[in-house]
Amino acid sequence: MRVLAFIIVCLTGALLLYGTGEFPDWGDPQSPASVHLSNVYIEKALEQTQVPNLVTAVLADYRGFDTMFETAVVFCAGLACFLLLRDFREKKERYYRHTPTGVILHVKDSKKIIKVGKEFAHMDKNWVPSDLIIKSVCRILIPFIQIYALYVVAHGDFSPGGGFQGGVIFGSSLILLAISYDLKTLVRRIKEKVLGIWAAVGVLIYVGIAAICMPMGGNFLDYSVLAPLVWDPHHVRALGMLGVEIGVGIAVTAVMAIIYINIVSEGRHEEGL
Amino acid sequence: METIVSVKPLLAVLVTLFVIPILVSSSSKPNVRESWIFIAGTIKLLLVLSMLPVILEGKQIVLTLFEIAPGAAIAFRVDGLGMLFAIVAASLYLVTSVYSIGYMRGLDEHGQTRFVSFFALAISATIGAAFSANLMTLYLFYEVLSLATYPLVTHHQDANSRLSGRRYLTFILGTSIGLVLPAMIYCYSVTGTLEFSTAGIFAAGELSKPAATVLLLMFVFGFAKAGIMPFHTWLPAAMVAPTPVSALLHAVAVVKVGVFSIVRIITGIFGVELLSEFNLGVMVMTIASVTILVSSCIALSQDELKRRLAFSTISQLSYIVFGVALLTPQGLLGGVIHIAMHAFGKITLFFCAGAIFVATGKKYISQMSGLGKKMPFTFAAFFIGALGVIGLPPSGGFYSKWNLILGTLEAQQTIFMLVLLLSSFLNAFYFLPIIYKGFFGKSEEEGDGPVKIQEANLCLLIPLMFTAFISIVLFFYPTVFVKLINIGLGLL
Amino acid sequence: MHWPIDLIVLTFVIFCAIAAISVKDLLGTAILFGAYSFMMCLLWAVMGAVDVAFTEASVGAGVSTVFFVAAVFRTSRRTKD
Amino acid sequence: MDNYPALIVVAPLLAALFAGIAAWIEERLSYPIAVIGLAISTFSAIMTLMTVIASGTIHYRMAGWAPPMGIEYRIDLLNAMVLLLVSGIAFLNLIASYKSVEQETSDRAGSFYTIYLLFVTGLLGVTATGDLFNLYVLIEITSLTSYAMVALGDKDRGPLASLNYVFIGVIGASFYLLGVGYLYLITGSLNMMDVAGILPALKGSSTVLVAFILCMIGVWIKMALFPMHVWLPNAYSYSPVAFARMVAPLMTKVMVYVMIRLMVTVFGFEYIFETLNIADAVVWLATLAILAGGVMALAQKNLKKMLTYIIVCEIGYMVGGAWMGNQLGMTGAILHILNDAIMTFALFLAVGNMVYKLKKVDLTDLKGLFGKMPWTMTGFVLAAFSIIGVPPTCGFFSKWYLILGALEKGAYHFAAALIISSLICAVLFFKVFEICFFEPMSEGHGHGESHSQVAIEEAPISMLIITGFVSLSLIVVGLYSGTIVNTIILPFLK
Amino acid sequence: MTDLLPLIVAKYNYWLYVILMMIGLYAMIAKNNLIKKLVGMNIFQTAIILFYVSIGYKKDATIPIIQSAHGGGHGAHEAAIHAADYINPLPHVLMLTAIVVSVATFGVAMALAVRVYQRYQTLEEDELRMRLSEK
Repeated sequence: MRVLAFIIVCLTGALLLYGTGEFPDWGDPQSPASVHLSNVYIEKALEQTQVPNLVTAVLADYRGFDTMFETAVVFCAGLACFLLLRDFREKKERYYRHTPTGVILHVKDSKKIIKVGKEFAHMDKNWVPSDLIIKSVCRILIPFIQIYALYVVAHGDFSPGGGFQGGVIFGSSLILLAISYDLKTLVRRIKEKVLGIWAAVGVLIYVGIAAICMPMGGNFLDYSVLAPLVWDPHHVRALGMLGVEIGVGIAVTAVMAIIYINIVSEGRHEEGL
Repeated sequence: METIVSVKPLLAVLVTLFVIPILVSSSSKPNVRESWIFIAGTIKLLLVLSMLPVILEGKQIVLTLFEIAPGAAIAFRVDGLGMLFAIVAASLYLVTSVYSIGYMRGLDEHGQTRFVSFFALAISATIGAAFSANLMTLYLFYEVLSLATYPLVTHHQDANSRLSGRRYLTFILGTSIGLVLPAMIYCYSVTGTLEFSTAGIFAAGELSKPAATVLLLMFVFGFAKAGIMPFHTWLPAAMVAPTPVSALLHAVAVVKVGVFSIVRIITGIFGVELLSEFNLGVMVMTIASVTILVSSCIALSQDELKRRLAFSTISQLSYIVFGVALLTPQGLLGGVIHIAMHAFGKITLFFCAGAIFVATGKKYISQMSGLGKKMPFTFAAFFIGALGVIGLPPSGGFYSKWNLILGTLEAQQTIFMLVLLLSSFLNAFYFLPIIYKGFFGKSEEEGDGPVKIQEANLCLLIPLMFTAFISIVLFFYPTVFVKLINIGLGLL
Repeated sequence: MHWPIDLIVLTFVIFCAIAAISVKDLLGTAILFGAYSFMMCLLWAVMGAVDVAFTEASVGAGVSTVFFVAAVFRTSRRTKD
Repeated sequence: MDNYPALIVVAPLLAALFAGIAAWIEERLSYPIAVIGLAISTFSAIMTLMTVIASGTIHYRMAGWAPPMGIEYRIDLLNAMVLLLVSGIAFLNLIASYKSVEQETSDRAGSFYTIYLLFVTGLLGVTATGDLFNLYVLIEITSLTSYAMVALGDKDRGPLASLNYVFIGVIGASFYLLGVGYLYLITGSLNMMDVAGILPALKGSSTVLVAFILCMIGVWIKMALFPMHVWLPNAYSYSPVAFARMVAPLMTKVMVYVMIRLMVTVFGFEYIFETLNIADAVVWLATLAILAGGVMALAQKNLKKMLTYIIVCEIGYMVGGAWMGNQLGMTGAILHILNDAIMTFALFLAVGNMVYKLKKVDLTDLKGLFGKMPWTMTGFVLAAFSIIGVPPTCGFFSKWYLILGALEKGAYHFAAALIISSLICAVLFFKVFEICFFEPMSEGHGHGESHSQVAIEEAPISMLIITGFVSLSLIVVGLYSGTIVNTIILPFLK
Repeated sequence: MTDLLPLIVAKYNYWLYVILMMIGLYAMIAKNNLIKKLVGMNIFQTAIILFYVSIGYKKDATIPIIQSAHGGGHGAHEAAIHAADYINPLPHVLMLTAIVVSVATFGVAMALAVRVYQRYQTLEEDELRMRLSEK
């Protein structure tokens, strides 16, 4: 296998290197890629879309159709992880911790349910005592991370960032919550159903904004026809982009959380990192 | 040539196709089912016959259904040859359906609905092949026929029929896909058309002699239904089928479609002139002669009656190929008319074999001595059928054989005339003893008492008498068929 | 003149890549892979692709590594190669 | 309404999202939502095809931007036909799927339909788009959904098969992406028409050559051309029946479409057949694919597996035809996209019915099936005849064009391979028929058991109707293949 | 030497991307552990992204965010925008999409790996093959 792999890899490498022979120099401002389309984008985008971040302008407007499917891909991944791993069966073995004494109970028969409350708490198999410092630091950090995520989404028009990055950061804050406390805390706060619905709703916001353009008389995704609906018709394209970015953000957040929860708990949503 | 556009050929094909759903839905009521078969068969025959006057006037009926590619459409054209074949097939279908009612019920066979449905499908395909205007349509119906006959051949669904079915398909499908299809596509890619025409489709110089030889061989062997050796072994194997199947399909429809296809190839695709220019007729004649002689010899050694008939069929089919390959008017006439003559003769023989089996359960010739006294009508018909196959008056077979021999003289192929004579001799040798034994031999079980007539039921008896009768009639009045052939081959 | 920085970072990237696929501990692979992604992100930032770099920083070095660790947590750290 | 081209793709996407939401709230709603979405899509595809036939190529600008800047849907005769094919088959299959989904993935039906619709969206998008990069994104949607589906079907071996599929799929998609990158680097554009306009000036460039090779390898991996086919049989035979019925006929065919699109529209015949000299090698590869697919199919003991190898074999037909470099071969390849999709669909529908009743479809499980499931078997037989290439089923006519193309080019080995594969398929299917027809062996000669019929146990009526419809359409499409060639394929190639 | 250095400067980015890609591809094909293969897959994909980003790079140009407009609103860009001043944004857009796709694939693949492990208790290919043939 290794020999075969080596041969294939060398062949591919040789082919690719052969292809680089006639490449324009790296960073050459006159290379076809930097001249043909990009100039149009650079020179016209601000005027046409009122968005100074060219990447966002191209991403959410000129090639917004790509981005829509990109979001669909993310949604798909979340759904796939859910379908692959989610296991609704209750686990047979359970561990409980008697809070006052610290004694750990191992219940093998799932029918005996110990009431979780003041005295007893659910516990993971590989449980580690929660660290107060980590908990507190994360508790303080998470809101800031989330605000930063919102900033990244909202400010995507002017600075690096956008719905996807913001969504990932927001998702990470949720994951951080799960890691610093435990998975159950996250699952208790944000129900699986909510995540599932928000993932779809996020994409739906995108597709919905794009699709509304059709009955309004424009082509699919043509934000300009939405002018009558918004308060600032001059910036209608920028607003449209903001709208879809928010959708992307929601979808990505939910999907990141779904993927993490399912992988780390093998789909049982009970215990994990 | 004057042509008339009409849907009659299509209707003639479809009528037995459309009756299939009715047959299936009335499977629990055998009488209703059989009456539908009868109605469909009659309509079919009437439709075919209604086209006869037009054809005899020298016109043709055409109908193009689907244009697949330029020059290769799914289209019908009724000409003399097609008409001849269609009349034979449609009339014998009617007779056979009566016969099969008697046979299947007499033996209380299973799956009768399946049987009659595929029977109807097969006959549709046969008529379609007869009316095909081009090679593609012909190939289409040829394949449909092959596949429709498979469930008939394997009707008993036992180990034996499984093997036979496998052999049947291997030969029929293998040759048609492996040889005919490439040859056909090659023809199309060279000429851009597959339309049959008496002048052939190849323009002068389009085809070299080696290419023509290979193509012709591919076609002749590829249409394995014609049973040219060495692609004949499916035919005896297929005799495991119920006798009506053997009778209609393996003596009439299936094998005749094979021969008919070869006739079409020689007269419609290559054209007589091209072949005589390349002198390829002799090659085909040689192949046919070998088949005639070898299979006649094998027939001599067969004890099972149906197998002997099967080998006889193989040799008789080669007569037709032989006649057409003579490439002379007499030869062509003799060859093509043998389609009809042999059909009536051979079907009589098969009917008799089936009747004997139903009435007495006997399959082997050695068991049949003395049986003629019990079943005089059956054996009389057998005698007439045998005369037809051997080619003796007063049966139609004489007419075709006479023309064949004239054809060899016309083509100055004396050696081949000897082949014909020799084979007739062999034919006589393997048929006449059966009849002799049947009438004059002593059966094992019978005592000295008066022989009781113990014929099969009327459903079996009437058809075989009828076909025997037609066989004789054709000796005296072959004119319609002769005229059809002359029109079809443009010999007038 | 970006290219010297570029070249150095690229070398690091390749080093991390080779290390990531040859370390015999999957958790180590996870961390090296995170480092690889982060280097890559630096590289892109140098080349002016700020958006891509941002994304790679949050995805490649962040979430991917977490997924990776989660998967290793649920499977095993052991690897033969 | 001018938005039909967008609706074809967007309707299933929207439906997927609503179905995804419904899966959490009221699962029963997912199915009707999916049906409505695909019905709209199919309707739009029909309207689009009619418009294209009547008034020529449609250009639909996404977001209203002119082509090289924005993404454009460019729908000509070829993709209009494939669009209708994809949406039609997806729609019919959805109707037939209700029962089998209930049986196989009852607890997650809502999510199943969501993935299903996303997959269809991906395929439709791949077909409709006129942008090279957009194509990549959509290919990834189809891949991701099919990874999930493969793992979902066979709980036991599915995940591993799916993971292997992921590796190969990613390599394929990445090669394609690289190829697009090379093209972008040398032309500066991503729009197919734009690139096609720039390329002729760069004829001798090694970059273009590498770009072409990379794109082709990527697409070949995705369509499972012979040495790159290893993922397909496992992936398709382990996925849930309702999904396999759609992915088997459509996925590879759409990839063949992509190949033809790249060849005809982007790189151009002139470049491929006059500047490059690899056509002969590819035709040889296709020949090998046909033979290898057939031989490997012969070795299978499971009906589903056997059929997947037949798909590998059929891929060879289309690739060979497309690389013949003449009009006849290309006509055959395009016609075969249509025909093969329908006949594979018919086959898998029949197999789906069998699985519904029998659970397992190893060849030995099929005994006596003609008696038990006569209607299903009728459909199966028709589809099998079409694969073998028996007229008047449609398989014959595309084979006809393919062989004509091969003869015109002088590629006799390819013609021979086509004939041989017909024979192999005949052997294969008659092996199956024999098992279904003869076993259990009846005693003696079958006399005396005239009315002892086997009890008929057919699949649900919804599945049967679709099976029957599709099987009949095999013949109808076959008979009208002349019309299809004259109204769609030849005008496209001119 | 004087010729070589500019050549290296001009092309090394592309060469190194090829090397990275070869590393990734090799890991995908030859490695025995499925997770290692996944790492290879990711390296492979990032190499392609590197390639695209390299295409977009322009000497003496800045990041593709128009500066004059920032905070100034639409009135502020009287000064014409020169294409040569900004890096080509298009490859960046494409690669954002590609990164998202790759992380999505990665997530699904990880989920699959977990499933495979649940079933076979191993992620080594040779052991998996043994398990499969045992059955």
